[in-house]
Amino acid sequence: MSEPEVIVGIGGAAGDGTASAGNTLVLSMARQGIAAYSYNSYQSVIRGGHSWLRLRFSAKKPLNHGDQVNVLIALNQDSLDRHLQELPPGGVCLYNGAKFQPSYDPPARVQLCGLPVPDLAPDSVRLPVMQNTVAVGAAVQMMGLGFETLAAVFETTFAKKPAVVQKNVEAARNGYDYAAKNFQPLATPLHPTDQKWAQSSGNDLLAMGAALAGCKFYAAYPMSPATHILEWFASHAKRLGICVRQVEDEISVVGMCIGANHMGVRGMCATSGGGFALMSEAIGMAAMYETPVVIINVMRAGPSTGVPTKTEQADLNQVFGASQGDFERVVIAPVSMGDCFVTPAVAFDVADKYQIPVVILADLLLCEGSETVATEVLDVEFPIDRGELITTADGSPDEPYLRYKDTPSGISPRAIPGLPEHLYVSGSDEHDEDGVLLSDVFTDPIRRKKMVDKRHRKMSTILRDLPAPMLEGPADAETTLLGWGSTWGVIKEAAERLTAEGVSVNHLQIKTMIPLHGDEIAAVVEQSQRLIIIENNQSGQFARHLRAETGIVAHGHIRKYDGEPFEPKHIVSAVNDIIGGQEVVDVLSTEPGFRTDHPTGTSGSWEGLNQVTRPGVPTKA
Amino acid sequence: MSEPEVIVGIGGAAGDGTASAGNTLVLSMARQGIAAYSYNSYQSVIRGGHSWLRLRFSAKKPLNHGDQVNVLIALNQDSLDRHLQELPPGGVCLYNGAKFQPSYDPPARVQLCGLPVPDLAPDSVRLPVMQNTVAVGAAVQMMGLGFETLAAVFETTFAKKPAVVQKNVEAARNGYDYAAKNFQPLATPLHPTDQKWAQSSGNDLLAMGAALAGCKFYAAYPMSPATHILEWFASHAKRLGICVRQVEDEISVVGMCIGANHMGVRGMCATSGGGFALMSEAIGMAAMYETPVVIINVMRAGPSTGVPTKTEQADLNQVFGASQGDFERVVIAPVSMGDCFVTPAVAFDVADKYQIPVVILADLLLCEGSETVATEVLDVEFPIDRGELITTADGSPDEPYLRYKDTPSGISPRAIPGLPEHLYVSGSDEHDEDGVLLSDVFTDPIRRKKMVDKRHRKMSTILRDLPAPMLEGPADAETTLLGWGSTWGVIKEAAERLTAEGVSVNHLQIKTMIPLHGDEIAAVVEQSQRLIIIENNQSGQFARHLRAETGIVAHGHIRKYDGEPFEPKHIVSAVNDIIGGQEVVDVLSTEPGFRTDHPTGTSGSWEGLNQVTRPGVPTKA
Amino acid sequence: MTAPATVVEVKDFKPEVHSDWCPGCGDFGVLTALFQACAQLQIQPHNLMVISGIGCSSNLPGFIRSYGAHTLHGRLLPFATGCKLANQEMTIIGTGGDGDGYGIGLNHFIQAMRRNIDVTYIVMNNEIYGLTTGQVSPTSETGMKTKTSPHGNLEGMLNPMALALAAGCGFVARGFSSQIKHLVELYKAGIEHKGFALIDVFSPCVTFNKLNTYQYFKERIYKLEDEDHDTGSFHAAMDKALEWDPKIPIGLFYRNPDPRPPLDSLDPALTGQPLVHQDYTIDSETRGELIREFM
Amino acid sequence: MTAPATVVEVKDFKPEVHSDWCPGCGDFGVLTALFQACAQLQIQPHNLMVISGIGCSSNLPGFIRSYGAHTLHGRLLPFATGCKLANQEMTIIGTGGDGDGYGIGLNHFIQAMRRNIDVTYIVMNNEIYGLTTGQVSPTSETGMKTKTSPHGNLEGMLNPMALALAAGCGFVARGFSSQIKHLVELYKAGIEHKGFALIDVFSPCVTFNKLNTYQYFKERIYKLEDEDHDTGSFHAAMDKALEWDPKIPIGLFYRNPDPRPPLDSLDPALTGQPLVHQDYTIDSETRGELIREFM
Ligand SMILES: Cc1ncc(C[n+]2csc(CCOP(=O)(O)OP(=O)(O)O)c2C)c(N)n1
Ligand SMILES: Cc1ncc(C[n+]2csc(CCOP(=O)(O)OP(=O)(O)O)c2C)c(N)n1
Ligand code: SF4
Ligand code: SF4
Ligand SMILES: [Mg+2]
Ligand SMILES: [Mg+2]
Repeated sequence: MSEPEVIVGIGGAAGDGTASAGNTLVLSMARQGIAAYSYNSYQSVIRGGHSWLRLRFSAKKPLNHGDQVNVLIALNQDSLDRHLQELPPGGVCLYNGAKFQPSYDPPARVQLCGLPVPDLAPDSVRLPVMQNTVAVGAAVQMMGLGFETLAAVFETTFAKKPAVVQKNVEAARNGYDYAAKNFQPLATPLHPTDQKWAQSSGNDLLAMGAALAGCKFYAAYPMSPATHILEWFASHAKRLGICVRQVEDEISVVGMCIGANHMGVRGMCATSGGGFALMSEAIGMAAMYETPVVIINVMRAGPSTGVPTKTEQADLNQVFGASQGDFERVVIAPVSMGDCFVTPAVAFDVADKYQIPVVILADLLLCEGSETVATEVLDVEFPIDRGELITTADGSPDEPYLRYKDTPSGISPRAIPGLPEHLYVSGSDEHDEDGVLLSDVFTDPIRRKKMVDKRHRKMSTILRDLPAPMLEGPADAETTLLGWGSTWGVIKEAAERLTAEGVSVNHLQIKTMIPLHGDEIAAVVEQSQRLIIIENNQSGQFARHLRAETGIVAHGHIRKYDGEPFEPKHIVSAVNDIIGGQEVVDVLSTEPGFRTDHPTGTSGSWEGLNQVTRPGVPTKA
Repeated sequence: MSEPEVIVGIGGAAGDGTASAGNTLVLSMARQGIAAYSYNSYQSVIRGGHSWLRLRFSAKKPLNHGDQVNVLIALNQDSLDRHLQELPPGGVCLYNGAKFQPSYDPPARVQLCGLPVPDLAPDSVRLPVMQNTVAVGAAVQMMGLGFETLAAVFETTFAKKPAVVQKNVEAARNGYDYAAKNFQPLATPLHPTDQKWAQSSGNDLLAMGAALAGCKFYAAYPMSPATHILEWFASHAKRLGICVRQVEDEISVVGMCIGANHMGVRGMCATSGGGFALMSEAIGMAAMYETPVVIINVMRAGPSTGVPTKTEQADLNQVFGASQGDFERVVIAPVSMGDCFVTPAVAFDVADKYQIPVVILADLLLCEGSETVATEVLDVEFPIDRGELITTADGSPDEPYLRYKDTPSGISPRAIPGLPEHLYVSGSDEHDEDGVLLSDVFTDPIRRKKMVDKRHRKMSTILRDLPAPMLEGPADAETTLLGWGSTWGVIKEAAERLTAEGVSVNHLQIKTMIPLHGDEIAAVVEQSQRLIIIENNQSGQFARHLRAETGIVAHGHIRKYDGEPFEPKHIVSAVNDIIGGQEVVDVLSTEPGFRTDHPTGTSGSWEGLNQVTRPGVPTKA
Repeated sequence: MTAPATVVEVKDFKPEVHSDWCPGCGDFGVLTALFQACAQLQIQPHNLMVISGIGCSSNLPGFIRSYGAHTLHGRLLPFATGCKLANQEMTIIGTGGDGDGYGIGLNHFIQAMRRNIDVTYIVMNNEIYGLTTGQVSPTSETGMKTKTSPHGNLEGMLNPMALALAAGCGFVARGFSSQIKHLVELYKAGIEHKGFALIDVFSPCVTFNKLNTYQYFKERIYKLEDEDHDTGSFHAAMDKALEWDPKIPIGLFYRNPDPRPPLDSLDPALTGQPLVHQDYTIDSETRGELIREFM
Repeated sequence: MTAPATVVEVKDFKPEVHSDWCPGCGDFGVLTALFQACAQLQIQPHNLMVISGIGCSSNLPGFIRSYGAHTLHGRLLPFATGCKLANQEMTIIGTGGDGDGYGIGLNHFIQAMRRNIDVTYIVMNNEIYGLTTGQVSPTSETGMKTKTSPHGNLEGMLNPMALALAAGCGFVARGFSSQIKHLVELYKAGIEHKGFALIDVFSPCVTFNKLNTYQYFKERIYKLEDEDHDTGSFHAAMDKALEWDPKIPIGLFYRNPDPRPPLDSLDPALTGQPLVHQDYTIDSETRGELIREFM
């Protein structure tokens, strides 16, 4: 990490404006070519409680929220008390000195920067959020950046309210100037670059990516952490000509979505685990109809309602098994927010080409977190491949149209309803090539088997159309770190650090979960001496899946299921533990130090709890 | 098979009375100490179509419906045409000679027994089902049995209608006498024994077994093939004091059932795959509440509505993955109809003791088929173990009651609501030991992990309380045949035949599906040189599960997914194929012979289709 | 659409597959009336999509020559809604049973009416679960004995007419499957009604319902058309909806004189062409705007 | 039951956990009124079970000292039904939101009324999805702008009062969360009503619903108790149910003068003792009879 970076933590209660302060900061950075990654630990209340937003800035694009903040912006007393202790030497703590005071001595070499907010922003008496603006101004100054871009951000944010712009610019300016006069800047200032960055969340990118991939129908029922996809669609529906409906439940959502797809329109829906459970019955119907459909499951910590504002990767079993019987499905787990943007296009193409349900398995970390994405990544025109879709019919076809024709590829050309001479009925019952139900004849083992085989045959070629696992680092490294989905960025950084420390590792990240590129994975694993699987769940759902599909058993497992995402340090140290002989390391986030007795703080003690070692992985086969 | 046996096939349209003719026959056999097994291939219509009921009789209890009928009772022309060709030398074909005539020559040495029904039962002109009675009378005679027991069966069946009894007895008598005079009896007659047999289906036995295990609440929504469980409960509700409700959908069913269990009442529900999909969300809730619940999933051929009247074992993935997140569940697959009777007691005890959801994974074959069960098997009092359940409270407890207390076993004593001093709220959100939601505090990685670990810890001892795999045959056999659930009887017979043919096999049947007795299975497999997994599905869901849990990869797979169940001959020949070097043998039922062009018959030709060989199993790890 | 408009006759809707209902089942009449209504309205089979749930009644789409879908038990309306929104030029008819629509599917039923999706929904109400062989239904009468209510149904009988009115449905009608001509008129009016139209049809299950037989209905039903019934009055309709024994009205209960426009006419994305015929690419200028929202 | 009957006060229902609603949220009033009603009725906390779905409003069981369950979104009524049938001696109160009960849970709502299960159901109707931060609800007014209806809600507004009446509910009432005394009376009457009782409560979401504010209701509501309203008349109740702007009635709309008995009093298995206190072993004679049925 030669490129300088800053990790800002903004703490406050829900309603204190952490998110908008963060947003202002990110936008002003992004416009100067500095990349950002943000993650917000928040709780499931609308007002009050505690919200802890971490923003990592660097000209080298950060791929996760990092290990430790070095600039704390405390918006209330509670945040000051909780987080001051976490700052490293050289760190900075900004707070409204007129309102709050630290309750204990800061760690060594931490700069306490109390801001006289009422002096710098007289409005703050009426409008407490002005303290945020002052602090943001100060932070920008201490990071070594100019003031102009920040001022411009207020102009865009409050475009329709010049008075508000002016007040904010003033307050920020005063904070900026006050910091210049009174505080030490950070030791490693940030430098503007020429890169153009767009700041957005996985949810926004999934939505926009789908729209660019031709999605014309979106139905949903609100459910965190997938709700913002619906909100993006709703707010762009009119402009983009997309039919967007919020309906009575997820059963209706998926039914409508399959209906729209059945008529020839690309339709998508998104939900989280509980809503996906309700959708499961219909997924089997889509498979039986051979009607494409794209469903997003944004995972959160389960089981059941679980911890709705926390992240986890524990719905793989659910999406694998959803709905009764044997049938074909595809599951793709995007590996970064940028990847969220391209995944819907892949999903729609595969769904259309193979006429099967496709699930995008994302998670809270990706979807509610945000990062800067290079604008050129987003400014693409996806080539749209709808497969063997019959959309026009002139005159009579040569032979009678059979919707479920038994072809060598298993794919039967699909006519959209509305065309003359292509009438058919799709049934959720088993049917023959013409769609006539088999349950209505006595018993027809031969046709039944033919149809199952036809549908299954489609899977024989599908892996080619799906993203293969990505190996990074030397092919002949001693240890392979294997992750899936959202953990790519954090594992990548951990691998780089381990390499820098002289540990020989490479990194394989899986995006296509079902079916699995077993041969490609096996080829990588064979080259290395040690396989470590890293996942954000308790039972090792991917480890089990990998073993089921390939027989591969890892030597070590790094797991986390406490609601919080991995940080690079967790992985670095757990990998070392495993190299040292441990089998399963359960990583646990906790706030460090001496004030765990804080009434609103996390319970229990830090000592020994950061990483828990667990024996009893599956025995090697 | 030294004990003589007869396999009767009764063919007719829905509404022709195949079922009641079969029932009369089975009851009259059972009352003479002759055991029976029946399987009905029927189609999803209420009237018309074709229904093909096979009944296998022997003093040695038959465990499946066998390979080939030797007595055909054809109730209509269609059945005569379809099935006459199937009879072996020495076989018998009974039909109403006044109405139908064979359309082709019978196979060699098959006795054509046209019955002059109008002469033998003058009523048959008005009441066509009288032909069935005549045929049953004739069949009983030809099997070498006396008439009295049959007459007595009519007396019970029509207990309230003496006139009907008399007519049926007369018609049966005439058929009996006519056969004695005009037809050759079967070469190997059946002999009465002293065993007392009860005839019932897996559905009835699941219901009765649950009632005897203390089930006081049953809710359901009708769904084949599980509907009869509801019907048994409904018709016994008043007498047994069980609250039985049919409600609006499966979501409501499972919700009510969890509610009743939560209050301390043993409650159960049953459905098939599609209904189970709808229940999945709530299963996670039961797990989070740590409220016991027993759910039966009676599998039928899928995916989706599939083939509602056909059997399959393809819902293992669904029950394994149902509902989001990582949580504990148990899945038990009864291996025979008799086993259906004892399984609910095991399920309830385990559910109560470990406070988790338990799924009984049965299938159409077991649940809609019927067999005779020795009465002493049914006449038992299950010892009921409700685990750490607090049902009374006098005075204040010593320390405040914590519903989710973190104990060494992971099991927290459960107070039923209604007791003073034990107030608690159960939440589907993650919560602390006292039930307070964790999502309502900022982030609490430590408590979160503690609760996940507490729940998971319960699994460390649970295998002891669950039925271990059953090995039959020599431990050192060369080949192990491994099946799960309903295939026990047919594999057992195939193994016996193979052994008789000199092939060295043993047989391991799995009943506890989740968790898996991996060590016990591995110990058996290690002893043998070849493992063959037999399952009634396309993808080998159990083979995958076994590999995932133990790493074991079988050498051969026998699969069937055409809707019809295995017959012993299928397995015998497929095992030989695998010993001969094949990897996957897909067994296909079809009607043999030369009349596959029959307009109502199965399509396609028999040639080469009986068993299909498929390469491409998972590569050995 | 692209096909030349040819004159459509009843025979054009008759498929090769034979219906598998029990002889005498009320559903035959429901189907026959549908053939006639579609022919009389000159709907081209390829512009018609018939969508059902699961049940005896729900087998209907297999017995009419048109596009069709046989969805899941209780789920025909969500699917039909998706179809209509994707291509509002198709005539969409929903067909199902009382269990399907008023039992497991009831939420979708109420919300579809509130949403006013332009679907004609024909419910073959036999007051029983037919396909699963005779269990109690939400519309079974209180006290009725069935396989699953052997001592009599303890629950109240669901009133689809009253619920439809309360849910804001703009077209509420009831027919009887043996009065085909009457049914044809109701269907035609329902299909032509812009918005959700409910046509509940007494369609006796001769095999399992021994209470609500043809005879039962013949003794009780009378036609609203023969009375001085004001089909534009919500109150009059609600009064009629509450009538049951000894007299049961059939006919058009209610047609909103000032109907809300159907959803497909309100959704801004559907104006002009149906979605399925719209271009789905987004031009580079719009793309640029979308990206700038993130900057 | 085993505990000595002590005098119950409001404080007995107040738990240590503090409610996490936004300051000013209507749900506070709903909770306060519940404390008072339960105290006035002298319900022992351990004989009370409060069951909710998921939503801001559904957090309520965590804020009252009694038994409780916080089920799944939309699923409180099935769970509550199971609880009541298992132990009819407990007082069961359902609490949830409009999305929970009239959106995803609507089928259970209608069927529970038809089934007449003895549960008092309090819906905190804020005409919005609160917990998920401000999306359109089935009870949102047509035209209302929300995050997911940025150009105005295109759908009809669901009328829970009219639906409850049409579904045969025997007790239909509506309150306003800032009129606590009035609410307490409605709760008490609802809890004492034998059978399903609906109490829909306007409970403003101060954070996300900028239309249906306290002010909005204050300008419009009037009490039926102040009018000459006949609570025994279905027709009068239906008329009142249809009223909205400019005047909105609150109070008791309907109490069936001849109510159907609740389900738990009809089910033969529940006569005498609650299921949970019944012996669950089956004697050997009965066992013998069951076996003989198979012979
Ligand atoms: C999720 C689900 N649950 C249950 C069933 C079983 N099932 C099929 S049809 C039916 C009810 C049929 O009744 P109705 O809708 O009134 O139609 P009818 O057969 O009477 O025409 C049921 C319960 C199913 N297919 N899916
Ligand atoms: C199956 C499922 N879908 C969606 C959600 C997300 N969700 C939680 S609360 C809620 C709606 C809340 O609205 P309402 O019931 O009106 O309660 P309020 O918050 O307004 O009090 C939704 C959609 C969920 N928990 N489960
Ligand atoms: S069972 Fe009833 S509803 Fe079904 S086809 Fe037969 S008569 Fe019709
Ligand atoms: S968001 Fe609305 S409903 Fe939820 S607590 Fe706040 S004010 Fe109440
Ligand atoms: Mg019906
Ligand atoms: Mg609400």
